[in-house]
Amino acid sequence: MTPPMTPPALPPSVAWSDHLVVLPIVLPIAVAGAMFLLDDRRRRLKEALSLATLLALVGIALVLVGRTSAAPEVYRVGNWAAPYGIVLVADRLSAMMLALAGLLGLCALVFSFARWGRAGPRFHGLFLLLLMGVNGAFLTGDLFNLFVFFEVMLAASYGLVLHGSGETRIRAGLGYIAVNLVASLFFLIGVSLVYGTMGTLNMADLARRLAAPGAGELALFEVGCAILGLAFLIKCSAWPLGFWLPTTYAAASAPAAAILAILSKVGVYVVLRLSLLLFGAGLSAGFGQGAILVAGLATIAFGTVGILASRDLTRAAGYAVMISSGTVLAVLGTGSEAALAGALYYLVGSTLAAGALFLLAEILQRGRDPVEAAQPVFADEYRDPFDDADATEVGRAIPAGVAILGVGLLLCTLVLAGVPPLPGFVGKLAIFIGLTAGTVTAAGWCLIACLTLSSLFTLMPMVRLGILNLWVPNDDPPPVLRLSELTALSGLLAACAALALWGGPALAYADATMQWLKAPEAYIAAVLDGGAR
Amino acid sequence: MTGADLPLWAAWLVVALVLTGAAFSLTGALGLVRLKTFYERVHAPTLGATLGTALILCGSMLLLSLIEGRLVLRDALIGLFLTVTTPVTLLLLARAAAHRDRHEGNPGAPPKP
Amino acid sequence: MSRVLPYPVLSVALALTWLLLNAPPTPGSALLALAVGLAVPHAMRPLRPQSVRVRAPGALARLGVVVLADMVRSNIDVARIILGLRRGERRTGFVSIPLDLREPFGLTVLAVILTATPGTLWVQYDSDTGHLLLHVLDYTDGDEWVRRVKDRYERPLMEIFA
Amino acid sequence: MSAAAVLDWGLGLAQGALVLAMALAAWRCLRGPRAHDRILGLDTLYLNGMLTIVVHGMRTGSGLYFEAALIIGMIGFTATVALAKFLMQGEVIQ
Amino acid sequence: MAPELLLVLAAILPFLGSAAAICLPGHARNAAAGLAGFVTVTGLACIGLLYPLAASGAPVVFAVDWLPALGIRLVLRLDGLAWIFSVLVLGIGALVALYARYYMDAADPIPRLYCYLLAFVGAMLGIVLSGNLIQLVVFWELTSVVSFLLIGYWSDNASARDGARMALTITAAGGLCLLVGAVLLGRIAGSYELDAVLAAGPVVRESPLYGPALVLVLAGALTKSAQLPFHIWLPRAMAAPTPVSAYLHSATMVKAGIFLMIRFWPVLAGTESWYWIVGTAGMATMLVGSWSAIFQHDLKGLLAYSTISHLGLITLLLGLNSPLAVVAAIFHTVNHATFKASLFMAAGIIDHETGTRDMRRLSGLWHAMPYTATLAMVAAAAMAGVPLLNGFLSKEMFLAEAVDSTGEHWLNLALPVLATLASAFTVLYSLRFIRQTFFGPPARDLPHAPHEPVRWMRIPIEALVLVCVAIGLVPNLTIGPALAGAARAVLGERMPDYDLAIWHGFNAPLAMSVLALAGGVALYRVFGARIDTNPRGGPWLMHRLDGGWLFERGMTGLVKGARWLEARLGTEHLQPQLRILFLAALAAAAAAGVARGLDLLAPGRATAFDPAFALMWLVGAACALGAAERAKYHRLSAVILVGGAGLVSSLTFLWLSAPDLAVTQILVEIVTTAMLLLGLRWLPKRDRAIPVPDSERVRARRRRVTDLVIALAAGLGLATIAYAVMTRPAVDGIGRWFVEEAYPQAGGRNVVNVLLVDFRAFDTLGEIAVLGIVGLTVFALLRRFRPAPDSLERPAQQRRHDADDRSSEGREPGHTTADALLVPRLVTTWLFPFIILLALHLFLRGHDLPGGGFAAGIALTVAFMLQYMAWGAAWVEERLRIQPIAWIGLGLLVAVLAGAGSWLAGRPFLTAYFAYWKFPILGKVPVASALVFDLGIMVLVVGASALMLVALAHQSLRRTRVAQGQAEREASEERA
Amino acid sequence: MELVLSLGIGVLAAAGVWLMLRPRSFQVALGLSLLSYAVNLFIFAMGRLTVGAPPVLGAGTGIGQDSVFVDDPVTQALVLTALVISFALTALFLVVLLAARGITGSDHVDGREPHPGQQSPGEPHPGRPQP
Ligand code: NA
Ligand code: NA
Repeated sequence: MTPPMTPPALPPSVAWSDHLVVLPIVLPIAVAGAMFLLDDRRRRLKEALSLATLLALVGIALVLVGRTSAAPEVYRVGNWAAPYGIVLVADRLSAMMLALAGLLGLCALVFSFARWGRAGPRFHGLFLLLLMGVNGAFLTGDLFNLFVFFEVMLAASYGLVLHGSGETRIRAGLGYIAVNLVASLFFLIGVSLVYGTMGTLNMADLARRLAAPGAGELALFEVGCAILGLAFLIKCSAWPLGFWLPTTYAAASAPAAAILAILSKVGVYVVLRLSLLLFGAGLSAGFGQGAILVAGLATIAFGTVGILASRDLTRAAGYAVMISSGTVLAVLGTGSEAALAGALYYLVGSTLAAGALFLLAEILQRGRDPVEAAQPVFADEYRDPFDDADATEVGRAIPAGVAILGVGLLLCTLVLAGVPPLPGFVGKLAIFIGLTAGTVTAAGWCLIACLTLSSLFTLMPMVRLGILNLWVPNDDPPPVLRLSELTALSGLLAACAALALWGGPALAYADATMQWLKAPEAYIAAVLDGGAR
Repeated sequence: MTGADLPLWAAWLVVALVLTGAAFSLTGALGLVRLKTFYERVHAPTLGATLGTALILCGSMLLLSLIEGRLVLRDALIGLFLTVTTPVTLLLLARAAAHRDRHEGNPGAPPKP
Repeated sequence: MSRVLPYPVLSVALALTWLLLNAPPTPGSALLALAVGLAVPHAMRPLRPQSVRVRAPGALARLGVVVLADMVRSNIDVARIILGLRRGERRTGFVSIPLDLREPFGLTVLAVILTATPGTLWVQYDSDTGHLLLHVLDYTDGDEWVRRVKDRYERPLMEIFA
Repeated sequence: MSAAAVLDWGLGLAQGALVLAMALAAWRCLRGPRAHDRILGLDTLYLNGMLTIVVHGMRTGSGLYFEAALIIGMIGFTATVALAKFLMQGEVIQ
Repeated sequence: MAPELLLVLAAILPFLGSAAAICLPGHARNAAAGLAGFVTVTGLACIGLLYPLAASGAPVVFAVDWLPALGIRLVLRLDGLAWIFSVLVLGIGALVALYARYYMDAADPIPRLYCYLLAFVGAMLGIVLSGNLIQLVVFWELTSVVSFLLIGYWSDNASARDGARMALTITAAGGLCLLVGAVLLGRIAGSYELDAVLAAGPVVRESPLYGPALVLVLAGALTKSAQLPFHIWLPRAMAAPTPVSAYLHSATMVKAGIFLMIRFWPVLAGTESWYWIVGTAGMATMLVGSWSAIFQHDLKGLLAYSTISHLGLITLLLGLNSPLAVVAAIFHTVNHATFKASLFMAAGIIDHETGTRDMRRLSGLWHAMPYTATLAMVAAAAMAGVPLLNGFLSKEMFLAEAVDSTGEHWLNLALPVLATLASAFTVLYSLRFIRQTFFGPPARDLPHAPHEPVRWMRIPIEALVLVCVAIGLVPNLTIGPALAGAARAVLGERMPDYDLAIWHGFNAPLAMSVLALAGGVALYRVFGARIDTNPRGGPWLMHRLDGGWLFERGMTGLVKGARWLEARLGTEHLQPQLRILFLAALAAAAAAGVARGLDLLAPGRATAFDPAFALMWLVGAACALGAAERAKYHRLSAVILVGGAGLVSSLTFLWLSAPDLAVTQILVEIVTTAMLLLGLRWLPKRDRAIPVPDSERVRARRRRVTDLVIALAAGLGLATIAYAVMTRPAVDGIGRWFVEEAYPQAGGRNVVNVLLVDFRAFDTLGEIAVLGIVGLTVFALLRRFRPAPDSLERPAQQRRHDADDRSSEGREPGHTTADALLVPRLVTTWLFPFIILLALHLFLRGHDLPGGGFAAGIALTVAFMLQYMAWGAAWVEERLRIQPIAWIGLGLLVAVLAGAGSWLAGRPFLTAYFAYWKFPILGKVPVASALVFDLGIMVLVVGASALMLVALAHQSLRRTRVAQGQAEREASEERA
Repeated sequence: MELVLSLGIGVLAAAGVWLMLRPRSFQVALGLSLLSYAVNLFIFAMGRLTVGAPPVLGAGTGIGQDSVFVDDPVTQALVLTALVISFALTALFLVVLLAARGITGSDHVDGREPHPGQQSPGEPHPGRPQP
């Protein structure tokens, strides 16, 4: 197959509103850049800037969710058409993920206002750049560009994991970075092998080439995809590649851990996107599906074992993140379309809850935890290494703090364990209904059993840890909940509740997204033939 | 192929320059292997850094000038900067070696100046 | 003058280098060379380097020729030694040379000359005594080396950078 | 023998010689015995690598390789200076 | 009001009340109780008003869409069965609300209790009113959760916490099974609507999925209704405040399981499996429950086991697959709720007034509280099945069923005997309860002096006992119609004929009743005293089977097992993790290749072999292997050798037509080497002399062999793939297009640079973001860096230099260093402007020739680095003010603005502008927005790499300061 | 050439992987460097090999401009991006290992010595001086 030597004619000019697609990437990087020019002592200004950016990101994501319901939007960066240039593709799935990332980011940011934002220099810039990487990964339609955004996201996550410093963080960070560096190398090997055998980096182009018989070096291409897939599974923290996750997330500062909850979902997103786009049909149809199923089931199982074994809430939350990734992977591996819609819905709910749990855990374990926020730091000129200015703690202590924390913990537990009526339940229900819709396969039974057991074994340790943290009397002063922390927490939990309450529309959206993903021809046409916009 | 329309003498000249230069460099590297002590070995690479480089760069300048039909002198810059910078490494190395040898009381240790 | 052109020689050298790099010269590259010659030395100013005054350009040229000739000769000598073409016993050793030259720039040029010349190596210089420890590959006579360094290089250098 | 053939053979031979020089330098790097021997070996390796680049540029008749050579010539010594200084002072930057 | 609205009101009101209660201040007891009373009574009124409709046979239904994609609606559906259960829930709820007001201590946070209670009322109503399977599951789990909160209400109490956890674990586990069961039921029936499922009975029972569905639904029902062996949670739930026990653990929640079995009786019952599972469970539970109840010394414990036993009885009835038994089950459910709730309340009063619930300490309370005692005795008699009370009626029906049920199974044959036995046990513990508590001499040494409770506290008991008596005396006038309505809702066409009369003549059930009564009394006479002295070890025969202990052991074992598994299946150590990653990659690649029959050695294209290139790679390989070998003990050598390998790979780029790569690689190489050395200074020295234990030596060797194999396999694998791809013809990809269009479309001759700053500039934007982030992270980390104590000291070399200087005359410390650095300092200083020039050169020509912003930036960094190396950090920073973070920000901003500029021209982000502008003298000058973008790159690269280097370099300064601080501290300590 | 380069990649990768599996963090850092070289060369190799025909079009030098170029400049661009990123991440890893070493006192990758009874590596020990 010969690609066209000249790209399709480009529109003479682009409407202002079309730039919305690139904003989730450009906005954070621009604001971060501007912040680096400001002295780190101007905290209020930086907080305001970050808050405004995050609000804008959520707004943009919501607008995109609305706009992409009709058709995807393709944005040609540099005005070069696919497959030559890099294109951004906002479709239902990416818009949904953008909204999720934005919401989680917003809440984590608000949470950080209480104290974490000051535990190390340049927190806000790193935070925004992390979001830029995540958003880029969700939007890009180019495999290598995806690598770049992965690296942006990871580099920022390294920074955020280490944010606040301290022995535990650095020790965990070392392992986290080493593992993810290897994953990045795998990514590079895989992506270059794909390019070397297929001659393109554009995902849609790749799909189109795979549809034509006799394309490229199929065997070597699949070797590349296998290595690439491995890299993604490492990011998904699939068993046995994801041992880094619980340790790292437990060590990370709370807002960092909360926003990291989206990170492993980026891996899931990519696996979802690529396997449905490339391997739904065509020469390599069904490639890797069995592996994904096994990896997913094993991840659920291991995550469940881990959560049962957890000694503290942050670790439990880390394992919950694993279980949630494993669930989506396993559902993808079963190939059940109906269940996949449920899995998409579940992904959103469980990610929000895991994020909330990280925040909660930090408040509850504050003071008992060896991993504490270090003294705040402002003077970040490199010539003043010992200047650790201290600041008064801000925020109003809320009298009913403990009760609110209890409610929050309960809600998180319900979501993560899939107990009604929250989205964890609705998601699992949708998955069950999807899996049992036709003839129930052995994989389906297996997954149902796995998910049910994992629900139970999530509930038990969560209850144990909750009792330990909230009910068992101890001499520690009761945890103090600050207003910004409360706002962040209630934001996430309210989002969970809304997701359950408006489960109808949400599931309908997930269902439509699944339909859209299952029929990638429209996506391919939109990217390559300028079908949309 | 390079230099298809070059006069033969020029080709021979260029080759002679470059080969001689390369020979000096090779000799220098050989010295690095053959000479017995560190202080002797330090002298060897200078062969390549001075005459070897000079000859090769002359060859290069000649060839490029002939190909482009104008005077191409920029390769001289390489030689210039190399001449200035290589000694920095060597004398620091020698200084370090001298210090260590003296400290460890090795037989070939240099005397104090 | 000094505010616009803090180091005139440097400016000229930079402009020339630029032109060499971007040969053949065009009006554009000449303009850029001018700009580089004017602007870049200002980046040098904060380092506050000791300014250099070349007193005897003629001596500089003569020194250049001498060094070049010495370099070729010692290259050949050293090559012969390495390749084992030289008959007879060969001794290597250290020579201590009392230097009168104290000007840092002169000393640096001397160090570069000696080190760049195969067969001699600048090992250690003692600023308090002015003694230089030189390693010589082909050590025949210590005094001979002292004289050689002082006559052939140190004196012209003292003349140039006095 | 045409000019092109002369150049091709001659330059090829020169390049071979330079690579051989690199190999000898690398041998010193590996053999030691002391750290300063190895650093010296690396310095020689850089030098001969630079010359290899120049000759390669001549073989292909292209000026595109010049920058690479110039960079080694001008700032290639940074790495070996750092090594030497580490040896001498125990740290690269005090 | 429309009936649907009444229904909605009744269903929603408890939740609203719950939300309102939590907003009340902590001491608002009356308000909270009033609120609860209002809610329950209003709900009761609503449900009461709906009685005619519910009894009519056509259920009242209200539905809203919830999850249309899954075909799930929220449906409120009131039929006869739901009506009778709703009345129970709301009626007893109202009484408990009143009772709790007086029972609870003033210090307790009462509004929270009422909040939970009302939420529970709502959840329970939700279950009974559910017209949708999934909705039922939702409320089902809600009751588990709320009951958890209620049991754990006194959370300072360890047994409350444990009890709550156990209850939640068991009932929620059942609920999870129920969910799957409900999904399967819905799948078989084709709908989750209750009406549809109820209509699909035959289809369900025929389905191959019937078995799993049945087991899963029953798992939910049996756990909730505390059937053997899941009953263990119920006695421990008694740690809840007594009103809660009265309400949840006798009258309502445990009945949810019963309700479920009744609800789905028409669908699931009637099969062998139903009979065996439900019947056996019920029978066993009834016997074990009643047997265990006998041996309890705690009043609430006795009542709890009694509850278990009665639940077993009802379950057994439902298991018999007989319509009449269903009627009996519903009837007994109501009866049990009334007498058991009143008994719990009585027990609560006793506890409240005397301060103990231990029957061995209690005695003769009749004298102190005759009124309460009477009430309790009537209720206990009802429990024992004494005629003229409601318990008698339903027990007669039960015994009749036991006799009537025919079949060859041993269960059928044994049924009458076992039923009588269980009844006798019931009589025995009822008798013991009455006798031990109310009769005998007045107790002494009680915590409080007993007397009658306040009037309001007795009203609920009075009401309930009244119901017991009323039903017992005139069943047809009281419960008759409602029972019939409920039974009809379940049985429909199969409604049996029955008679609720007290007297049915002399028949087998009556004989069994009499036998049980007589037997119970006799047993008490014989064993009563011995039971009292039975140490706290559980019932005879069963004292080894302590469910709670087993459960705790199970939980501990589970967690221990999980930890064991976590350690086996995972690891926190980095090395095994990396090993797994590499192995997984090898396996994945091999599997993918083998699956497609990859032919690795297929002949293909080849580029002319050059021996010089091969020799060069010999060098490269030797360097790499040498580095691998020396990295452990000879780090400096390893750094040198890695440098050699890097040089070879950059020469390779050059050789193979990639000058840009070569330039970049060389520059990066230089900076990396410097950075590695900067880091090396802070690492501990390692030497072979470090002793290693022998055992470790063997293991280490084994590990090394494994690693060697993995490394070789990885190398071989990568080499093979690379070879396979390289020798295959190039695919017809997008690559050629760039070569052809770079100049015409993007105006750049260096295609690689054009790719970087134009075609794929977006990648580059990300790349510099990474660089900036890393710079900042490095900086942030090193700010807090504390050198390890053993590397705090100045390096030995410097100390020796200074010592030499001190010992020689005329020299000061530092002279040796200054002398040694004399030449390097001068050279590097004067090189500084030339490197800047080089950087400018690389930057400006990037678009057309090898170079570009990145290379320029690194070159500039090297210029700075050389100054730092020659002069030291302090000297440089006195002179040069570098603000790397600002440079990073500036670089990012410039790059982004260069990209966003195209918006003004109505083009997408990063659209490059390119043109030749004509100037006088200069002629045509190329103008490209890509250059601005490249400028951003350069600025950022300088900022980030300088930041990293400077941050690393600064550690030495910091070390000095730490050392100074230490010296000062020591000095001051010495002075002190 | 293909064979030579692929063997070279293989050796670099093997050495890199070996070092990455070592227990000392500095070894891992060096391994990372070597493995990055291998991967960069691998990416580069995916564009197939061309000797002496850089993808730089005409004009610049005026030297024999035939239209023979590297077939595929894309891999070169990819390598450049990867190169920069791996440079940055190697630096980061190095600093993290330094921080870990400083704060835990150990240079083991797990931040603690595997055999607590063993002599800590930082202590001076008798042995031959390091070359
Ligand atoms: Na944490
Ligand atoms: Na010399």
